[in-house]
Amino acid sequence: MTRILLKNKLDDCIVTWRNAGYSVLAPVKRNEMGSFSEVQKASDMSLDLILPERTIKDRFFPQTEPMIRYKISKQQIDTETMTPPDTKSVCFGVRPCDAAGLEIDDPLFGWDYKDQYWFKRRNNSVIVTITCTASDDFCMCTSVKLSPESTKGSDVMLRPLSNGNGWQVETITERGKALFDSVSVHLSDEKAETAALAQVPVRFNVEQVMEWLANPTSFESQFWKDIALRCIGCGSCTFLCPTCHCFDIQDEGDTYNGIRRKNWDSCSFANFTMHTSGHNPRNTQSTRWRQRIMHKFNYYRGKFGVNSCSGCGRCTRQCPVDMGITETLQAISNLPR
Amino acid sequence: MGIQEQYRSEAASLLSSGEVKLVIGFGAGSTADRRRPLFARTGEEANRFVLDASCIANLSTYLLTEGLLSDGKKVGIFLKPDGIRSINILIAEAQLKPDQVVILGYAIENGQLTALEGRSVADFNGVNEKIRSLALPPAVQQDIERLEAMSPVERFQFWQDQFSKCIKCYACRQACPMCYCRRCIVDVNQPQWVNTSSHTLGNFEWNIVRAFHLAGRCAACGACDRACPVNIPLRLINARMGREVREAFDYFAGESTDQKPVLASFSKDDPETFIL
Amino acid sequence: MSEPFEPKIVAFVCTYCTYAGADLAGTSRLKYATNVRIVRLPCTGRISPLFILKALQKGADAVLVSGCHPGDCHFTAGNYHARRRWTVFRALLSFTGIPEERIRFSWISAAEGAKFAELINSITEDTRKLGPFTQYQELQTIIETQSTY
Amino acid sequence: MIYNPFPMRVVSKRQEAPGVNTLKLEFVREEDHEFFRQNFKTGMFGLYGIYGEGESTFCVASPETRKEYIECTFRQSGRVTGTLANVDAGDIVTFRGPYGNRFPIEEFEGKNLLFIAGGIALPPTRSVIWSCLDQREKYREVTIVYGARTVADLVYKNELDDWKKRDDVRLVLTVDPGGETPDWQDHVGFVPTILEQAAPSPDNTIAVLCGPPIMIKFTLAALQRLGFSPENVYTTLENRMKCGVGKCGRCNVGSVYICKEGPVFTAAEVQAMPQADL
Repeated sequence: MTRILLKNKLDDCIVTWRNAGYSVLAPVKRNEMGSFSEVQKASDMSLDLILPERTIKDRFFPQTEPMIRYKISKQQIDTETMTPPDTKSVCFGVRPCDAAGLEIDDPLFGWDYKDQYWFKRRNNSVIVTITCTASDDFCMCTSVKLSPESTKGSDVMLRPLSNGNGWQVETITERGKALFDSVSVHLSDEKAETAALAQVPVRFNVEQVMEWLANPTSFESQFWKDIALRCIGCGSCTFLCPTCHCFDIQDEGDTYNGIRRKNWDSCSFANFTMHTSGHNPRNTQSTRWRQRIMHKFNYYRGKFGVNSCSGCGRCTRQCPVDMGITETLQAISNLPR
Repeated sequence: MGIQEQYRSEAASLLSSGEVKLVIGFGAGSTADRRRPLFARTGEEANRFVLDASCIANLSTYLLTEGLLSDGKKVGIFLKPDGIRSINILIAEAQLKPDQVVILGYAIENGQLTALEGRSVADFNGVNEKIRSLALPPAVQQDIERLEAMSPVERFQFWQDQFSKCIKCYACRQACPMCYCRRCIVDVNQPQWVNTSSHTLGNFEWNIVRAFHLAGRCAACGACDRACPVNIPLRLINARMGREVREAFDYFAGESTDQKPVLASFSKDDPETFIL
Repeated sequence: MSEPFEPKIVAFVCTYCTYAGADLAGTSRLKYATNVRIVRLPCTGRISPLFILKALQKGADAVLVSGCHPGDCHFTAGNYHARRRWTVFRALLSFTGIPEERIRFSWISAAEGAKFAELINSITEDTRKLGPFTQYQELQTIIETQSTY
Repeated sequence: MIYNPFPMRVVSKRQEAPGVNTLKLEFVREEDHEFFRQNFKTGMFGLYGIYGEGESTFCVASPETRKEYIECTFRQSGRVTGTLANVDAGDIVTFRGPYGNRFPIEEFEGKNLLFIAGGIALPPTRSVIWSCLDQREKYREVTIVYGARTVADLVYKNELDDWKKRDDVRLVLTVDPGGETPDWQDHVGFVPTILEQAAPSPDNTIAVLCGPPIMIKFTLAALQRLGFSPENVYTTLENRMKCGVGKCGRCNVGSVYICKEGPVFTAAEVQAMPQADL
């Protein structure tokens, strides 16, 4: 039995979910930027975006997260632990690459010490993914062994109907099933065809890349210096990446009151690894770019058995100098061997 | 011979004669309408240069790459008039030696490319008047006027909405030829003047501080605006500052290499109508 | 009933002229509004725009920046440099929506105690009419809730 | 929450050398202390902090045989260490840890021990030294080679005197040429040179080596000439850290996370890392 969610029933679903205590998040284009924001009704959503500029990761690992509030008085320091709110949320209209990014980051936030900020939100959310029927020149999910219909990280998969009226509902996890059972009265059973998936070409051979990266001599290769020449060292690729997870911890406030925060940080920044002594293990842009690629396609795999890239292509799409993972990995696959 | 072929062969001969060690230009990008910076070290590589109306980036930001010019050798670079302005400012601020730069100048007007006369920085001192006459794009002008017509409360709200998008990736800073400080004010932590967190307050501080540091130094190339991954209209704020120094001090950043930086100089009869 | 609004005003002053002027106002027993908090600096040239921003963030409803008259600077030209910077910074703040009436500039010499007292009174009055500068101050409060989803 | 530190009370502060201080800290809460007692092993590190300034990473300088207090020794150089250096007894600071791996000192039992340290790197070595000296009977000969730039820069001066007086410890002290004072009785010369002169036997010996990168490089070569195999040489690495628990992504050397898989490595492991990333 295939269930169908018609677009004109989406408002009813949103109301039901909201009444059940969920906040509904969806891609919203506002002030020329697409990001996952809370919506009240279907018309708030911008579901026709290939990808919003910002990823769903932002809602689980925010750019700045208050952790501890402290008050310092003469003889005493009072602290208060700040935790994410208990709200449950439905993340609606996530793309398969963004959803996969969440699952890719789970082991990192969970190995040994569990990052409660991440997992509290993960446990309170249901990811409703919509398969891609359109792609652009930067999409590369197929190159990293995912696809416009991969279910990795999703609780529910929606497939757009070819008539454009709605989606076919495919529940993947118990959590997703429960969410859509709660709106079953708004779903219909009619037979309908799903639209054709986006055709995303394979842009590089990831096995070849991984093999090259695993070779110890590659670390010192001239390749890194050449490819990173034009990198200007901003953090836009890392901050817009659905899997990048590096952060900084900063105390912010005045002498007596303040908040300790967890802020995004980027391996592209020179200060990221700078020691107080002035020694910097990664002191050039090429070493920093190498770290990013190695981390994603070698180190991360070694630790968690998966590449830290879900193929969304934002790194290239938003890069001020038209760099990105695709080009670097293409160049690696084209290296003479 | 088109300008692309002309500059390819000129870059090739500069490289093969050893006059320059490197030419910074444009190559094909990842899509048909994208151009990416290309660094050529040999005459052969120079054949990959592309020059057309899509080459709008200001490449002068690469000239201050750490260590690039420390060997005293020359570098060739493709520049539009706004890039030449940037170079003039950098020279005026003693960040660049004029004799280390060979300019392959071009202008884009209505989608048509023209080559600019002259190769050395000094050659372009003669086109000051031309640079001075560069007007703001009408769209930018209109947006600024629209903002100025608002009440302060509305304007504050406008910028609050815009700055709340900022993620502090510092793409604006990194793309900007004028942001060459080895240690930016946000990286200074004793004391921490600018909050590093990218909440709206921290973003407000950062963007105001950057705009202030660029006042009278901005070449209006639009690199920050194009680099911004979340589309904050930074061009408006920088263009407004450019207008201010022009109106208040008749100062046009980058019109020559021997200008005194506007905020590092003064005149005894500067306007002071607002001072009580 | 809530308390009537009492504006907070932060004055960044140079030690050679305006601070001495404020001192004179005190020793001359001139009465002026108690809303002002004076921050003394070596010269107006030392007054970074960041000071003004921080003051507004931390709850100031208006800021006064004041120093020696042109030509009287203890360091010869500090106030000329400052004047240019203020012109630009004022335009910048105005363009980002921080009302010009909240940032005031003046020249007050060591002999102008009366001018200092009058100015503080008038700024206090003006700011009282403008009301608290909540728009900027609110940013300080929303940072605690921002991103707590 | 995993990023919440333990509050610690400063018991005492001792200046070791110009700009180098040792803090002795006690736990404010018993449950934190119990956690520390159960988990701390020599070689581990922690994040020491002060609210309003941040956190900074250095080793626990006290041995695993003495868990009543935490001692830490650090050079005053940045925002956090600058503030920590100015605390007084009774002040509250914070500690997060212990994190990382350890020196496998049970495996050292029945062997000769050679400790080599340079400058401010004595604190991590000291933790191992005392862990072993407190159970002296389990180990055979103990040699300590310690050098600093100048006599003033030697840290733990009172403990150096203790070790000197003990007849079950051989202490070799040295300062760099030019760093000696007129009444300096010990060696003058760089650590690798002095080490080779002292010529400890590599037979059945474990070496523990801590110091600045340049010293490590030359001392490893000296050890190799003396016949030590890299598997029997232990050292510690350090990198900038923010989380200490393998998440913030900055402390890795190649694929190795210093905070999780380190900070203690054998020389053989260090040699296998990409050297350019160190």
